[in-house]
Amino acid sequence: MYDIVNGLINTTFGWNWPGWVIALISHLLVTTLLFAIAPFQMLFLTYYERRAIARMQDRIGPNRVGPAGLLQPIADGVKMFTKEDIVPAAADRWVHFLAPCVVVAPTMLMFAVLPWGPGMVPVDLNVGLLFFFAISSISAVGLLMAGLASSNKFALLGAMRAVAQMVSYEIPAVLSLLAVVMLTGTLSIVQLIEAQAGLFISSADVPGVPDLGLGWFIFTPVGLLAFIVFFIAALAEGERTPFDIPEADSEIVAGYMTEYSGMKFGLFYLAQYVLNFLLCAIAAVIFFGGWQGPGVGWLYDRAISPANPDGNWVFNLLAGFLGVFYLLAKTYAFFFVMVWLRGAFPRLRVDQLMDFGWKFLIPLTLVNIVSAAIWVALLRWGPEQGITFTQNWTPILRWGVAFAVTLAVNIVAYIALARIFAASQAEQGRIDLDEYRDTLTATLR
Amino acid sequence: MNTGKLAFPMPLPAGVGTPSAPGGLEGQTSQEKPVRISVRRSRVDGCSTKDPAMFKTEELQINIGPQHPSTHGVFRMLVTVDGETIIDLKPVFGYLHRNHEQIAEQNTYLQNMPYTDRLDYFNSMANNQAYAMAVEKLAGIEVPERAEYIRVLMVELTRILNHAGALGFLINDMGMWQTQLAFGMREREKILDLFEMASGARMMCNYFRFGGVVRDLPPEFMPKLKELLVAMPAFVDELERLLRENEILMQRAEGIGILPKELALAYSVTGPVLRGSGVPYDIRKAEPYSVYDRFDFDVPVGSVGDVYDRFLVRIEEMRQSKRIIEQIVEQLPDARGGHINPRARQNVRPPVGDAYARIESPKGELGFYLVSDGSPRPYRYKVRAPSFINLTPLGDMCRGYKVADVVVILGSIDIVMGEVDR
Amino acid sequence: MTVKIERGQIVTVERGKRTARRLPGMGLLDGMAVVWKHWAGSFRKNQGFNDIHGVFTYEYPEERPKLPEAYRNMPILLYDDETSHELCTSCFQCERICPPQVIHMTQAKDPATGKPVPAVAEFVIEYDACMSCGFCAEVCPFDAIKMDHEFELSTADHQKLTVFKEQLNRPISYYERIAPTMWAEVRDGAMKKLQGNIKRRPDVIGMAPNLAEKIAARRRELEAAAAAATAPAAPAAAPAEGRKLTPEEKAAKLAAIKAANAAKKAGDTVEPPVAPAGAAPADEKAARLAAIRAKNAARKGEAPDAPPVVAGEPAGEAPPADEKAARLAAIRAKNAARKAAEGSDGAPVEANVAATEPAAAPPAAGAATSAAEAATAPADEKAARLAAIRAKNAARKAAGGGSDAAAPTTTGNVDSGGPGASDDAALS
Amino acid sequence: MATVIQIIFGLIAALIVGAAVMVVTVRNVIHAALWLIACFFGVGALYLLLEAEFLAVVQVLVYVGAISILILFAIMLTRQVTGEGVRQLVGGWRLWLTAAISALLFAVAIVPTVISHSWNVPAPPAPPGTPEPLAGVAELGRAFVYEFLLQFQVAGVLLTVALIGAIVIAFEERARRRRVLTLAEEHELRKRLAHPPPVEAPAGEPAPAPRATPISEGEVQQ
Repeated sequence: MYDIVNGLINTTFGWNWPGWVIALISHLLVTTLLFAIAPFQMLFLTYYERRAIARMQDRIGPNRVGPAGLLQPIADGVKMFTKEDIVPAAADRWVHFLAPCVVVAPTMLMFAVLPWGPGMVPVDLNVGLLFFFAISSISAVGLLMAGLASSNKFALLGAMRAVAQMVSYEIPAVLSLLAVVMLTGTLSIVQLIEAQAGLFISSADVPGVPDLGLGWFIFTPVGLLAFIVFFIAALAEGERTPFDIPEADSEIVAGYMTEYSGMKFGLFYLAQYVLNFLLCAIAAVIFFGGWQGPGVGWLYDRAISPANPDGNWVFNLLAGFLGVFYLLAKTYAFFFVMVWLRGAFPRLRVDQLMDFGWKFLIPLTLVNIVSAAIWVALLRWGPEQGITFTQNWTPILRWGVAFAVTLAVNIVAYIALARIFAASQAEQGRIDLDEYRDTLTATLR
Repeated sequence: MNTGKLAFPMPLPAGVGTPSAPGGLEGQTSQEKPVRISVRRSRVDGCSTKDPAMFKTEELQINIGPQHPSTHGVFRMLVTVDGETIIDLKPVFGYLHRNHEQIAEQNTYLQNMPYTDRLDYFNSMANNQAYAMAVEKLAGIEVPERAEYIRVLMVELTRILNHAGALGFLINDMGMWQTQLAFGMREREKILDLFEMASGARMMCNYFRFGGVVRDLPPEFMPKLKELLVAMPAFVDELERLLRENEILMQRAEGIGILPKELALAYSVTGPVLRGSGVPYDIRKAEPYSVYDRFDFDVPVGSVGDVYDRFLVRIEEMRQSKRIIEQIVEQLPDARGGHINPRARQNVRPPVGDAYARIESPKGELGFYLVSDGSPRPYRYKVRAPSFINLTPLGDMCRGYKVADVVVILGSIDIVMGEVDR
Repeated sequence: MTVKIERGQIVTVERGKRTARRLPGMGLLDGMAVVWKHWAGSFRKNQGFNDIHGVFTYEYPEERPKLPEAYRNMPILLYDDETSHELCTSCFQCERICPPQVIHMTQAKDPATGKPVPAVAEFVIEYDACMSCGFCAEVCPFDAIKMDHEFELSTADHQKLTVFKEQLNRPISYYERIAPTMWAEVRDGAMKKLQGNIKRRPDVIGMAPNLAEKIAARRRELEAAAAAATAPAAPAAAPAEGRKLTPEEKAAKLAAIKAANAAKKAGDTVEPPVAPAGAAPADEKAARLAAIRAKNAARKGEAPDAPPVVAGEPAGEAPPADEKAARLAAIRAKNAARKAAEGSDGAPVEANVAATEPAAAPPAAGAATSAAEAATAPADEKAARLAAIRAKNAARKAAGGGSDAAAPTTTGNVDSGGPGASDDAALS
Repeated sequence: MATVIQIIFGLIAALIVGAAVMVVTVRNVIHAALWLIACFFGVGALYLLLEAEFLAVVQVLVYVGAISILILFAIMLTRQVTGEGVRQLVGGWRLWLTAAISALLFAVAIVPTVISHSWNVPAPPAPPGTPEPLAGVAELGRAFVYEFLLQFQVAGVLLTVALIGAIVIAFEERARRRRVLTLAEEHELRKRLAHPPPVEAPAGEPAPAPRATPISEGEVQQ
């Protein structure tokens, strides 16, 4: 955006404004754009979810407002705006007021590092991935504020559940991404995407494969397991079924949102759906190549870019459109999976959720990091790191061996850990009654 | 009156005696204080803090209900929790009390029939049957064979629709967003269409009369019923595939809300809850009323007595009901008599006396106790509502489990507040 | 565990996973497959009872469910299309059986004799408390009350849910359309009973009030019958009715003058005016006016003013100049009075329910319209009574004037007009 | 550009100081914790301003995302949250004395640094060829495993020990925790206590037999 604005102002008009003004203008423009996009994503996602889940339940879903019910979210939004904003008498007014803001702000900030297409990233932070998760963890504070300020037991329970869940599931999420970071050696999201060019084989590992934009990490065993773990963790972070415990309506009414109404409630809703969108998008970016796809690379090679300043802007446009299309298609596909899971699964209990995160997912990600290390060692390392036996292998052979080894490691680890986890779960409910015998005898007398 | 005596005509499994028998279980119900045990045990010596109050947690009282999404009506549970573990639970009900029994004593016998629909609004046909049977017993009215077949058909359809709904609500309480409920409702709607064809109403059927049913099945009923019988196994199989081996459901249901069979008998729960606890007690078998002795069907029982067992027992009961309906479809054309005893009158005036009739309603034993003083209105009218009786062990069943389990246990009991509060 | 018992067995349900073959998580995938199948199958309609896939939503306002014949929602009253006679005989069976006691009715009485007639004067059902049990339709020995298929009764006005006879009435053809076989079963018996009942119904009693032209036709028929009969030459002057249906005095005066002329031409003896006490005036002013007129007429000892004819009727239908006309005017006045009485009872409800009347029932015109009009005006009972008493007094005075002895016999009742009264007059 | 950065720095510094003041002056403990979070956030922003992106992100991740949550959780376990009626430990002149001592101690730490630092703002441009500052992730990692390996390992061991300690305490706490027996467990325990259980049913009860006579109508209506 900086380049465009700079080109427009300083080159086309010849005004020669200082750089910081242009930077400010371009950042403001991007921010405005994103702030406009985010609520519309939320509106569309609510409609999308309701339609999809209705189909799964042999229903039609909202179909009255507008063509095929498309304006239903607008109507809901109008309803939200016109509702009375109620603050409980016993509530901590300021904290109650600030909580939705604290929840929404981080989700908006997370847009800052999300690349939409080739060369279309608001900020290319070199620690973008970490930034994404660091910022997302802030919203936990907002949830806790909401729960504490509402002075409602259900809200408090919901907030505690939500925060415990978010904090616990951040660990498997980040650890699963660590495996991918090991594969690429960078924390920059843009570079992560660029590493996923190629054809089913990351072009970083086997040089010379044709660039069809299909070198996604999901096609490696490490990436596959990381994706599964990450998606599960994302479900928990985004409070989706089967991990929608913080707002389990059958148990604790609406969780931390119980005492909110009107647009404050709407903000929580907004934050949640935007967060879901972002989690889906980041899953698409990291494991499914983001905007990578057949044709984007070819188009972008002919476009104006830092590497190729003499390109044609038409290709910029085309590559941008195709890239955004790929990204959104993948994102909505993931969101569909989220909806699908919501339609198919009951929810876990809160202690089971914790057990699942800590006792199953985290060990699994640790194993996955080991297999990522194996992958890197087999593919990239040579005699200088002390790996000599792969010296004479062709890249394809190396790739094949690494694939086989990591696949075996991951499958064995998955089955073994699942068995152990199931056994521990079965064991957990059991208690040794004889320990209590004396106490009970005393109680009875 | 000898109705308090329960007969167990079926061989009981080892260790299960008559209701009040073994183990000195008398009075071992919720009156006693729950056993709370704290075992002080130091695993790492020197590490334990000496101050016991340091880790003392505070008990929290939560009102679940009466305005709560998953209390199945206006029902309140006063829950005392320690963290998320339930220490004590008190069911509070009466919010839906409508004075049913008193109203019934002001009405004539026939006028009460539509009121019984409103008891358990999911199973109006079953309620009708129990009441009609009680009045017929009291007034000595014969029911023609065909009418009996129609009645059994309706009640078995009711059982299927009740279980389809109950399982859907149970799964909904577990957090599966109404998917199974929507599937169950789809089947329920089909059955309700049949009810509407026969009786004119979907839920408040008011179909039974003393001496039969109000009108014969319309000609389009049987073809539709046969179509439904094609869909029914597919529905149940799909339900099993969707949920039976679902790991999350198993985690949520297995070992939760265990009601041991001795205690189940002591609490005098009935229906799928009792059978889920492993007691093969089914009035259709124990004391075959109507024409139930002419059908082959099995009695599914559970082995542990937890939510999962109740879930499975209900699935199996839907299969057995379908089996009964198939037999009815076969036998109905040969049944003698019309749809109603032509001599049965609208205004019954039974002789002085009393009668108790009970049926195996989808939720358990539904009984009507009537006392007649010779007038056209019942002198005393009493409903033995299965939802109400099955609710009594709720407090004890929930103790020691988590808050999230409460709604699941409540859902597995399958109550309808209209019947609990009456 | 399975134990054989009589006709069946006790089976212990099989818990847990059926096979150990599975990878962990396969149960979840199975469930997802089921949901996927439903999603994929949801782009078509549900095919029927044997189908468990496909959308099974009825898009309600556009797509109407096909209701079975036996469907019952709220009770309605039937009347015969040809004769427009209601089937109800007010036997009170439904009122008695109704569990929530929401049915109320009064029996019609013969205006001439005061004896009950097998017809219903007013019939009220409180739809808001009705529990749709269908007992009323079941017990009705004349198949007059049936259960409707109309279920869109929601209204913001609670009062609308107390429904009167005008709104309850449906033709038999309507019921035959919604429940052909159920009507075919009972048709013969019901029609036979109806024919029997019609014979016992004098005048237009028992005719559906919302069929104006039918009633008009019936009146004409009665008229003809009366003309054929050799009535004594003392036609009853119409009683001065205690109420007037239209506030427009012009029309009333016109009618009155016409009637008076007709009576003069007939040259009959003086008939004292009679005010029907039971008739509730629709309008205080009109009532007073009528009373004053009646008084004046009595004083004058001339023919009293004829009742103002129903506003809806064209002036051409005004009484012809002979004794027939006087009788007709009398009958009309009586009917109008009766109707006004009914109308004023149901005043708050009628007018608006009339608007919501489904198309099946022909729109009320003529008499019904006038009743509705009367109902829209605030019915002031006190004023009505006052007017009636005044009229009576006037009549007495007139009688005291030595004109005729018929005056004392005329009570406040509606049955003063007609040949009977004039016979009396002639005899005395 | 430099002016802008200085303005931003001023704002962030004001936020940090203001929030820190609020932390110690506010009565409500929860509010104090929330101000503390704001303070942490300001520090993170400061790091970002210094172009230490990784540090900034880690600050947010660890302090805002984890530590502050921990603090809030700890607060939830306390009874009095609002702080009304809580007597302050010291008051009056003693309070000022305490503040003075604290300030003095802080000055002892900060003053030598301030005096010895060469305040040449802005920093002189580094000559080309010098390595990047120690803010990059790769450099940080390399430094950890080459230069500061011992410290890194010690820190890791320390954290592991703390983790194990926490688990031990949690286990002990779980063992000590009041356990509410479920109905089934209680029943089982009672059965074991009453061992051997009385087998025979009280006299007068009908023995279970297949197909017992159902309660007849006459029996009911007697």
